[in-house]
Amino acid sequence: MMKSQNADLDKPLTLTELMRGAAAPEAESTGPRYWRSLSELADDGSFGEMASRAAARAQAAIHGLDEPSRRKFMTLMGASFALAGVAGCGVQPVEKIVPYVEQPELIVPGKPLFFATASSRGGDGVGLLVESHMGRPIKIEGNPSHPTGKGATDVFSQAEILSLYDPDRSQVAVHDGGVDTWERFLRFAVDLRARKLGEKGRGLRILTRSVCSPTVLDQIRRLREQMPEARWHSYEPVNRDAARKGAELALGSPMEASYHLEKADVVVALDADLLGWGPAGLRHARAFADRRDPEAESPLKLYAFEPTPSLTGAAADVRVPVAAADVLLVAAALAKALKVEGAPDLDAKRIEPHAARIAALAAELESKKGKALVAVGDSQPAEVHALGLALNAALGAIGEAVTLAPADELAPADQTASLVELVREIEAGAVDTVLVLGANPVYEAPADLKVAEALRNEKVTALIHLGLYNDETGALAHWHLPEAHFLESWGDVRSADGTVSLQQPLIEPLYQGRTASDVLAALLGQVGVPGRELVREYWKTRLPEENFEASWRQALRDGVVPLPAAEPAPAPPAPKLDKVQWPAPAAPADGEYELVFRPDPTIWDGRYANNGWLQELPKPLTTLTWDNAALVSPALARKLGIEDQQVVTLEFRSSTIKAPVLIAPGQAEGTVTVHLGYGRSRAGRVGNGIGFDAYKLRRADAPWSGPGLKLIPTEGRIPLAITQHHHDTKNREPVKVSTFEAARHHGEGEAHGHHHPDFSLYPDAPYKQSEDYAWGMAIDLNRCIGCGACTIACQAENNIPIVGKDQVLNSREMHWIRVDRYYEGEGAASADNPTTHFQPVPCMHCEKAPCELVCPVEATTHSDEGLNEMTYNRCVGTRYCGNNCPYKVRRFNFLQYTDNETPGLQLLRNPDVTVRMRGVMEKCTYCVQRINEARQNAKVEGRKVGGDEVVTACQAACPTRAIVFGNLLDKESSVSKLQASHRNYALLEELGTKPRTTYLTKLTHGAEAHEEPRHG
Amino acid sequence: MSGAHATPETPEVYGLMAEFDDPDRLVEVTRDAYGRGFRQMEAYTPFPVEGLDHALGYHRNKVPRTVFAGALIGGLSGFLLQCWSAMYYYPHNIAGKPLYSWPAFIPITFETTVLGGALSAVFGMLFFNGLPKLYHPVFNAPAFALASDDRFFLCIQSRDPLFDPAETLAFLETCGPRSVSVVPY
Amino acid sequence: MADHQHDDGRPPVLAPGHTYATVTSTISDIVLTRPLDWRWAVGMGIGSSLLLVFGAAVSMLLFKGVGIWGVNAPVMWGWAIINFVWWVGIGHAGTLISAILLLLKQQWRTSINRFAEAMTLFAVACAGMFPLLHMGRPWKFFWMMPYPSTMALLPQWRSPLVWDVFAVSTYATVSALFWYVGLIPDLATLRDRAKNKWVAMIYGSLALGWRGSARHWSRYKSAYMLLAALATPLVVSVHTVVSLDFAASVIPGWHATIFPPYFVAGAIFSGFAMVVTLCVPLRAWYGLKDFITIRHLDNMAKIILATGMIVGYGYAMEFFIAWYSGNPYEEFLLLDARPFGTYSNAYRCMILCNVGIPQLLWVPAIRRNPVLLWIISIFVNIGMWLERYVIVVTSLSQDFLPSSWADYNPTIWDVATFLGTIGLFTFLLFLFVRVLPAIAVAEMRELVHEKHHEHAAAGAAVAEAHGENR
Amino acid sequence: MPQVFHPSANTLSRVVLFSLAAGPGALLGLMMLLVRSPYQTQVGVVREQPVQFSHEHHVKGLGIDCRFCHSSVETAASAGMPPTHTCMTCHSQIWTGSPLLEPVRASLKEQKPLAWTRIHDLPDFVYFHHGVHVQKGVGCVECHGRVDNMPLAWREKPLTMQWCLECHRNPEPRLRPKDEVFNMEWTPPEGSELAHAASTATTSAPAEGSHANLGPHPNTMNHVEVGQLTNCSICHR
Repeated sequence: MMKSQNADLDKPLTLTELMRGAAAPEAESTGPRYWRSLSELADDGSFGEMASRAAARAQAAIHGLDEPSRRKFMTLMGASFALAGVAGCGVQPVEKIVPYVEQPELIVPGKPLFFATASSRGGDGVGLLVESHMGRPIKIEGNPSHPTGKGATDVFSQAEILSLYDPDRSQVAVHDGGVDTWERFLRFAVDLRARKLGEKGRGLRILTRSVCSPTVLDQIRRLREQMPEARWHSYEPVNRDAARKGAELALGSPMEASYHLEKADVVVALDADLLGWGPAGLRHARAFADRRDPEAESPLKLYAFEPTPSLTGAAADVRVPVAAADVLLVAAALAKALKVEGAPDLDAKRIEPHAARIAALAAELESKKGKALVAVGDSQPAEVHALGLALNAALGAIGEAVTLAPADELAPADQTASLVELVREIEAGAVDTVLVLGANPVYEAPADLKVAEALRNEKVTALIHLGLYNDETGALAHWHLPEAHFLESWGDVRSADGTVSLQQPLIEPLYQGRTASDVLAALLGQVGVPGRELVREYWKTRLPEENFEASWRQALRDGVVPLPAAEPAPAPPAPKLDKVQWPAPAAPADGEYELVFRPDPTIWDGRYANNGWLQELPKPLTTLTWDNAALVSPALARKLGIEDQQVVTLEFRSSTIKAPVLIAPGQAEGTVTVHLGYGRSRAGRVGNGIGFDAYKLRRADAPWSGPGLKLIPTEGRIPLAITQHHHDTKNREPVKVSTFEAARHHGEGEAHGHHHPDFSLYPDAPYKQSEDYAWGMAIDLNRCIGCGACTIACQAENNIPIVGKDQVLNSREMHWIRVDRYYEGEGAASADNPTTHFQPVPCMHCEKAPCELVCPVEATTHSDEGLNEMTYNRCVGTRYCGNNCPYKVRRFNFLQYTDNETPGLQLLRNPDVTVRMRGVMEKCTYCVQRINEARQNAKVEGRKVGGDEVVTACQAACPTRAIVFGNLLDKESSVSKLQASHRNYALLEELGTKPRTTYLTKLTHGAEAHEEPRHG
Repeated sequence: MSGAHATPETPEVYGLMAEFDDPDRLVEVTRDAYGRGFRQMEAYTPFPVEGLDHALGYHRNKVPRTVFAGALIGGLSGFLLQCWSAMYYYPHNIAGKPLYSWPAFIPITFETTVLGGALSAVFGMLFFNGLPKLYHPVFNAPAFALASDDRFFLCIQSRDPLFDPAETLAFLETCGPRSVSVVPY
Repeated sequence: MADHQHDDGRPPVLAPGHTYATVTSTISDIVLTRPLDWRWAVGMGIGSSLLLVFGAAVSMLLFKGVGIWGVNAPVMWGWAIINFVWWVGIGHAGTLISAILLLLKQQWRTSINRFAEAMTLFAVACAGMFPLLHMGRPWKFFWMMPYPSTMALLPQWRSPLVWDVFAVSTYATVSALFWYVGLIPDLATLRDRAKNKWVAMIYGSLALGWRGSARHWSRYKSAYMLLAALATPLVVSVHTVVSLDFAASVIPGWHATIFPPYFVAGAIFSGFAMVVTLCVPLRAWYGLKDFITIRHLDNMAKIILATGMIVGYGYAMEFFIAWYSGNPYEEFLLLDARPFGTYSNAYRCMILCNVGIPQLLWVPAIRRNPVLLWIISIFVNIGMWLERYVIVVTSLSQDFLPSSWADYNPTIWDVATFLGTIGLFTFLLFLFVRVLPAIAVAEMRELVHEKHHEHAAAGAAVAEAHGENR
Repeated sequence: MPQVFHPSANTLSRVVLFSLAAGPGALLGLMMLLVRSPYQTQVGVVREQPVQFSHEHHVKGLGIDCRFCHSSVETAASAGMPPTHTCMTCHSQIWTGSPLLEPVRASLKEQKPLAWTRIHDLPDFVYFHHGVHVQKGVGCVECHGRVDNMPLAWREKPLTMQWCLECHRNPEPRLRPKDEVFNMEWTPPEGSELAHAASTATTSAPAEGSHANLGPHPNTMNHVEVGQLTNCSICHR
């Protein structure tokens, strides 16, 4: 790249030249080489054309995005007779075969390769395996050898693959509003370095999000050594400040607690979304599910006190809605009951109604000492964390179920404070150069800091922004540099538990992206050192050099760096509460409510706003898509006479926004919840201008909640695209619930698990069925936590298009596996705090499938292995099958949903799955492409497919292993075992459809949260 | 009253056409003529007149058996097509139903039966009637246009062995027609 | 009409004083000599402009896909199927009148059958549009028919939709044949009466050279009778098959054994209503009051009343079975969702139009008052459309799993397509009355002939007339 | 009354009526023939190629094994097209000056791949796996014909679904011992079960054990599970 332009650096290159320049694959000594696409390899011009189109878009991205195409973008493109995908009629057009010039080792056309890498978010990381076809990464799986996910992934890691190919990603360096080149930035950087070395780095500020890359941390450290007066600030809108500060209060040093549910029998979540918050949620979810197993001798019991419904609350045996501010009171009450020394004596009036319950809980904790833990959420203030540590100490959990790790000494312990400091310094004119690496402070900083104004300060002569998108901050920057996606770059990730994984590129940067370490390297004088070298250099210093190459390759293969055993950390001091000042419990004025902020369940803090998959993924519990809303409790809605979709004005500390209301059963009465991440102005064509920007209400001193919210109803309405409109089961029992008690000694006249007689007049099958395979699936409702990872994994695996808000509003979403959510309980009380049940619903693959009977053209038939097959290319779209499916799992392409125009998205498609066109029915296929791949491998090796060999996409992604797929004829397969369980039942069994997908009864502790345990 | 193509020197006569204005009278005359041994004759009426065909000695109507045959063929082919394709041509497992799901084959079998019957009825009728026949000598007869209005005609054809221009004319005159005319080819 | 009272005190099927000639001229002159009148022009104008709307709607549909309609998941069938069933239903009266009443030797059918058959054809043409248009990939429609494809695949014979394809296409074919065979003698009449050579040639070639020979007549009559005999069960079968589209499914509110009879009754109900809707203005405008007499209206009103009662019985049975079966899904749908749910208004209007209003027909005076009868028939048409709306939409929008329930709303394109087919129907109908005899001339002559005989045999006539007209 | 029509109208009208009845049928028949004709199936159509490569010369003449160029045919879905490098392994030694090979040399020089024109092209929604077919003992010849007699490659078989099914319903006649798969001239040994199967290609019923003495039955020989071969999802996903 460098060499190609060294000739005349002054002449700015055209975008197409840039593209071609980047197209030359970087010489790699070891490991496979990476390409953007086959068409690039065979440069038959199509790539050049694609590149220039991309360039055109980049221009558009710079000078504001084109309004009309916004949002419709991914959805209604085609709408033409372009009989792509499933089409096929008339004489075939002539096709070209383009072989390699030099066949690269490893790559066999049609055979996927898997590479280990890792993603990071909020200072934590998940190990991943990425499936690559002919140099195109197309699917992300969890890395089984990585402790965080143990092979599972959350929705974000799944969706990263779409972000990689997102055509709205920043594609060109921009200097003062004009297109520029990386090379010229390098020259700028070299000058800057020279200047700053002279000034010892005075006036140089670096702003990042939470950094968990050892290499980058090391680079920053080295930079600080070279430029002592330079400062590093890091700010993450969803941060762990409170936890660290709490630890500082109680222990004297900012330590980060991590919880180990596998070691606890009783878990109390104080506004802690253990299962849904950050990568650690994956670990918690798995441990939780394993400890809830009916075979486990003492199933874990979960208590949740929280202001707004969360996955954790939904999974809890006892869930108590309390205002965010009252969580402190709950903690204090528990502490008092457990005789924690220094426990504050606070006025517990507001939690009076729950007193009995808390007392009982305290007693139970007392009895479970050593097997209990109290988890405090990052959204709670430092005092509660301090109290939480004290409680855990009292319960003897510290070092057992709760471990404390020292925070990185280099990184700011209080990120908010560090951002405030940065802003103050800029305002004081002490800063001339700000290097924003991968952060977007203009959008995501608390509103009262007025970061935008600060950055516009004329003293700041160089604002350099490196970002995946040319976003709100990029718009202000003097230099905007496109950032490389982690699937395009070398790097490393340290996850909270200390495991380190390497990031290796799956593909050449699509848009000349660079990484933060590339930029830092430039400032460190290592101009043009490839990313791979930067990472190796660092690890050469960390890993024993005698067998460095071996361990390096092992790290690349396994995705986990084999670190020499670290010396055990010194036991943390006992927590003390004397230094803590307890806030006076402020009685809420009437007409004023509590405002609570939450990261959005699907687009987090806004960084995924342009990811269509995540936008359309129904948010757990609300099933809302494409929007955020102000969540209010049913009681409050009744009181104010407001209803769903009605727009209200939220007034909080002198700033106001308008937001549509969504009534959330289980919300604390006086609390209103808003989700961060929406209302973006420069996210991209998908994410721009949808929802409202909750950051406008956020305050540096009230990052998560605060009293004094005024809520003024207006006449306006904003339609909210929710995917589930009816929440009660109408006494139909799709989800069967029993108790651990009942499950332990079932058989004593237990009703559940009994089966309807087979009343079909017809023989089982019209002709001989396979003697080798009968595929089936079992979904354990006792493990499902409703996170939605299955839905998005399925979307990624099966080329499922997204349809856009207007289509979802007409309930035309295309997800093959949906997560149904039912509320249980009688009367208004249930609405205020209902029991929540989740139920993933894929195709049932009925053996007497109603859909097959009515198809006029054999487009859906039954295989001799029990699959309900959907042959897209035979479908004429009468939609009769969709009508006749009792489970309503069939999805129809009412319009041309698949985007065949955008070149980037074509690279994303899974080549093993037909791309469906408009007018064709589709549905869950049990990932038949995976079955067939296993079958083919088995045949080539001359063996049979193993009972558990085939893993469906939803199964692979599921954090709790709730979904199990396999061969029912193999009695040893896990699915056979599960379906043999007494908890096994079929959905709508009485219809006699004989589903191959069955469910396992959900179990509870039968606590007061439920009325009498009910059976099938 | 002769077609342009009928050459005057050899005037060929198709037959003699008597015109009546009462159907019942026509029936009597026809019966009478049949009694006198005329066979090659035809009556023309604006609507089906009861008994007229018998009066002409026409009894064997082949249309019904044609229809029966047509319906039979239609039904059989429909049913067999379904069985063959569902059981042998490409046997599919459809909702676990037997390959030979005869109850499901009944509706289409019925439809094809009716279709076969209907088609054979119409085309059989046209075939036996020798239609379409846009040109026919009888159209040469004067006032024959009224055969589709309110007149009733009896035509004794020249190819009848008993046909004799003079006598036959005389006979027809005795039957009290409105008019008798010569129908040229 | 009260002045020409028949001997038995009931209005006659044919006003007295008509001869073969008058019958012939009155009817054929409408086609051959009568000048354009403004009412026809207006009707034709409306029809053809709606036809343009249809064109627009269909092109939009083909260009963008069925997504422009309101259909969604779970309500994957919407107006398209509703309209289909509605039109097919209307298409039943024609063949029924011609076939069944012919076999029953009902004289009064004579003057309305031609017209009713034409209506049938056009209604079926409109109906046929929808199954094609509602497909996701209409250009693949031929996969539903058996043909030797290189895919070695034939239709899936167990699917009611395939039965539909055969039933509707057979019905269309047979009705067309029946109609055309009936037309042949009248085309001959037009040929012979046409002043203009070209007109004569056109009608002549359509008449296939019909010359009214006695032998031809006898074959003709047996063919016609047999067609009627075949068409009779066909009529019943068509709507039975259509009803099986619903009855063969598992969806609550669809999966009901009562559907076939109740659909057929409904079809006849709506069919006769439409005949009345069209007859009343027609006889007024074209001076056909002598041929389409009060007697006809009266009899049709009686049939409407009777079939309406059957439909009402159907509704009642749905309730009863839902309760009696104890099937929770049926119970919820029929006893809760339909009468009180989202679509309760449609449901209640339906009951009013189909069961309530027709009760007025118990009153002879109303039956014999063309204007009132016409208004009632309009209500019945609306009611029957609503019936199909209720069946299709309510059942689908709330079936088994509450999680997947969703409401259905039509779009402007649904409406445009429906109006479009109404345009097509009107257009064809107005074309028909101008270019073809709207009443079977030959059969009317036969009727005149029979009437002469009745008068001849004076005393016997009364009794005979009773026998015939019952 | 004057005649409306000339006598010739009689014949004419019958012709018209007949063609109205028979015409559509004839048209359909024509289309049926058309979709089976080379125009649609491209059978026997020689396509223009960047290099005049002769299978006849390389396979029959030089006796090069299929797998030398189509290297992944035994294991992968795609048989694999030879990279330019493979051509040059020999052609850097022989015919180094031949103008015919200019594109190949150019490709290597400019690192710009050759773009061959596809001969055997299945629709995008059909998934075919070479490796499995080879493993089950389907000879190359069965689908590709006698490539060793093709100076320039053409399509030998129509590759229609019907054609695929003929074999998927009744594989025996097309199966052979695995080691004979790449043999172009192979014919079943006299009187063997294979020969028997091949002779009864028309009857779909697999021959029974009565022929046990005739050597292995083709299906059992290569463990072909015939039942699954007609599942839609075997080829369509």
